[in-house]
Amino acid sequence: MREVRRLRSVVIRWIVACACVLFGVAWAAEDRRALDEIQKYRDMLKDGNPADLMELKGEGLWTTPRGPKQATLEACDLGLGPGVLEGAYAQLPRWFDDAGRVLDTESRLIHCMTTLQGMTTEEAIQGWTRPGSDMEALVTFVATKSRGLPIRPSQSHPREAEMSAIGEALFFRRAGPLDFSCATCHSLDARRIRLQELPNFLDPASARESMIQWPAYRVSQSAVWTLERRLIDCIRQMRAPDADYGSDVIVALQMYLQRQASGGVLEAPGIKR
Amino acid sequence: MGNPMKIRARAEGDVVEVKVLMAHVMETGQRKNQAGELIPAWFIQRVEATYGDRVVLSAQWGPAISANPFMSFKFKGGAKGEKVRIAWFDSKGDTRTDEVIIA
Amino acid sequence: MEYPRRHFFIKAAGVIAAFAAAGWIDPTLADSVEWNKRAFDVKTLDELVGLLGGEPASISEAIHFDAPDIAENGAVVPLAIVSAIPGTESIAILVEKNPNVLAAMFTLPEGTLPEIQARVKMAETCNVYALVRAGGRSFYTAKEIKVTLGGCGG
Amino acid sequence: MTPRLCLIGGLILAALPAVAADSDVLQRAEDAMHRSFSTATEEEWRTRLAQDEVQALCSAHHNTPPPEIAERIVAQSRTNIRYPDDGKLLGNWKEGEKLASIGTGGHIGKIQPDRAGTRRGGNCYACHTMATKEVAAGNLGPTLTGYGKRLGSSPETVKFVYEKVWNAQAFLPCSHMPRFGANGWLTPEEIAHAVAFLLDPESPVNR
Repeated sequence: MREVRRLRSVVIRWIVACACVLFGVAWAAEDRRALDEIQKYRDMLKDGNPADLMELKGEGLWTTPRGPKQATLEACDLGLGPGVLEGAYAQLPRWFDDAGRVLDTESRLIHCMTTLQGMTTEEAIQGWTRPGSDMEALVTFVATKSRGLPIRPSQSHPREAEMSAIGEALFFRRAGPLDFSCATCHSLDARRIRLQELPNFLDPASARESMIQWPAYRVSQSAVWTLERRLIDCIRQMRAPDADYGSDVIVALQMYLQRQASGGVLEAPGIKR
Repeated sequence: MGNPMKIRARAEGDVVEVKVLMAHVMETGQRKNQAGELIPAWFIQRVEATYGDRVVLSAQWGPAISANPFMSFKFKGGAKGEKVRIAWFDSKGDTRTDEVIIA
Repeated sequence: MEYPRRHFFIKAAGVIAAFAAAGWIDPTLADSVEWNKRAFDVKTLDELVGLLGGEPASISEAIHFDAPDIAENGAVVPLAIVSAIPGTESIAILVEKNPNVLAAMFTLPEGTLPEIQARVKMAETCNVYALVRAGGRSFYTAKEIKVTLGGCGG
Repeated sequence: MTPRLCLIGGLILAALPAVAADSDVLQRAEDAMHRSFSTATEEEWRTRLAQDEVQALCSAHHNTPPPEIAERIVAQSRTNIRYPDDGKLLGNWKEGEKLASIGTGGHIGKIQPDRAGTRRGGNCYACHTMATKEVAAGNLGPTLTGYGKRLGSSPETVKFVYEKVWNAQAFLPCSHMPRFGANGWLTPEEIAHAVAFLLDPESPVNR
């Protein structure tokens, strides 16, 4: 936590320093005050993160027999062996032999729900776009089991490195009527959209600060969003059509971002705008 | 019946601090869906906290309380190991009660 | 849903009546198990004070109202209110420019400290009021909170 | 470009870390795109997902193109600038002010598309400080507060600002700024309003 605060204050100081040089002290003081007040806003929300409710719900879903096979998810293998939850989220996405694909947390959960519980994919992801969906709850629960552990996406299979390289290419891929790519907003230091501070995913420290918070309660949505949900919405904001849930584009971007954020100690679930 | 609340209650001296998170959409009745139709209001209207037989807080809420509400309050005379119970009642007649042991 | 509702009202009515009789509940705020629709329909602070009775509210520095000056999102605005007014019986939160001004009323029985935290929605930048009732009188403090636009705008 | 400049450019390029993605990876990224948008229509593929030449070049070079490609982008960007029919490049600053605040419009798909009739704006405040009364201004782009005061409003300046908003890459190849005119996002008249918001002495940007 101390490191995050120090980073924030460095960011704030940097912004203020630039501002002073360019536009004069009065303007800078105003800007700093705005950022300080936003920091206070976030601090006040930290105690009592509604995401904790989703963790409770997710735990219930994990241990309740469901689907045609009336099985729980307790035997689900998230990469570290059946039923091993501790640290699993911090090492996803990863290659899975049994699926023949690199999977992220969501797509691995879908795999478990279809194989262990006998659900269809549609049943497994039912309502994923709505607040409080089962999938968001399950991912939140799984992520909290990696809290305090470093992000360390798997590097045991060549297809994982390939996925990360594809993710990097997609990060810079501009398209659409506004020419946006992820890099448009997330490749520069200490930048904001309006007052929203933007992580610079090319900078490992900044990438870590952002990635350790997912899944996060988003106050603007009154809901917990997983990283996957967030990326799909970023793509929507770029004015593209909907990306498929669990698709390769989403998995590849996560693989790249998790690698950029390697070593960041997970604080999930976080709270974001 | 709604999803479980998350309640924390901690005694310091003879003062107990209670923090509560409730799972509720708190729909205002003013928002529109994609089709442009109003989403009907649905929100917690009353909250009651009890310690044994004693009411330690009662509240009336409108739709302007945020979704997944959080509240905290403090009362005197609570003891570690005893229970605090929270109940909410919403505008559709749903209700939920949860309790926690004071730590 | 009809049955549980009736059931709850009957049961809760008994509980509330018992506590009201014991003098633990401010009768003007929570004497009914029914939601106080009239209070939540008011459009101004003065109107609410009129409804509660007594003289018009006076501004008080004995109410400490902590909140950020700027909210990153109007959907969730955290507030912390502490009243140093002796005999504080209830604390209400009002948002000046919301369609319904009253957001919440907390009734504080004897033994409950006059300290409340809650989170409210704000439709736009405006004053937020903390209204305290003590000994049949009303006191308030106001704080302007700016609601900003964030994110990509869509 | 003179041979000498080319040489300098080549040296600079050699000194820079290699940023161009290799073509095999780019192809795999395109394949991943084709597997990942199963509901996109043919038109959406053409206009929203496929890249035009400039987008593809900027992507492959991570927005820092080598000199000869940079030159090509600028030259191409200068070719298709259109102006309002009435020839007025300085519109109504009040209309420009509205456009600067609107961030909606153009969202498609099933999850959260814009409602019919949603106004499409320039969303300038997302990235630029303009009128100081707007606290919530972003800083992805440079501040534009007092822009007109600094630059004046000579015909050359007005034309430059108009063309910059029409297609920023006519001046700065691979600029992060959307090509508002060239992409058909804003009309020539709307861009003239934005220019007025920036340059008009009465505009809050300059007061």
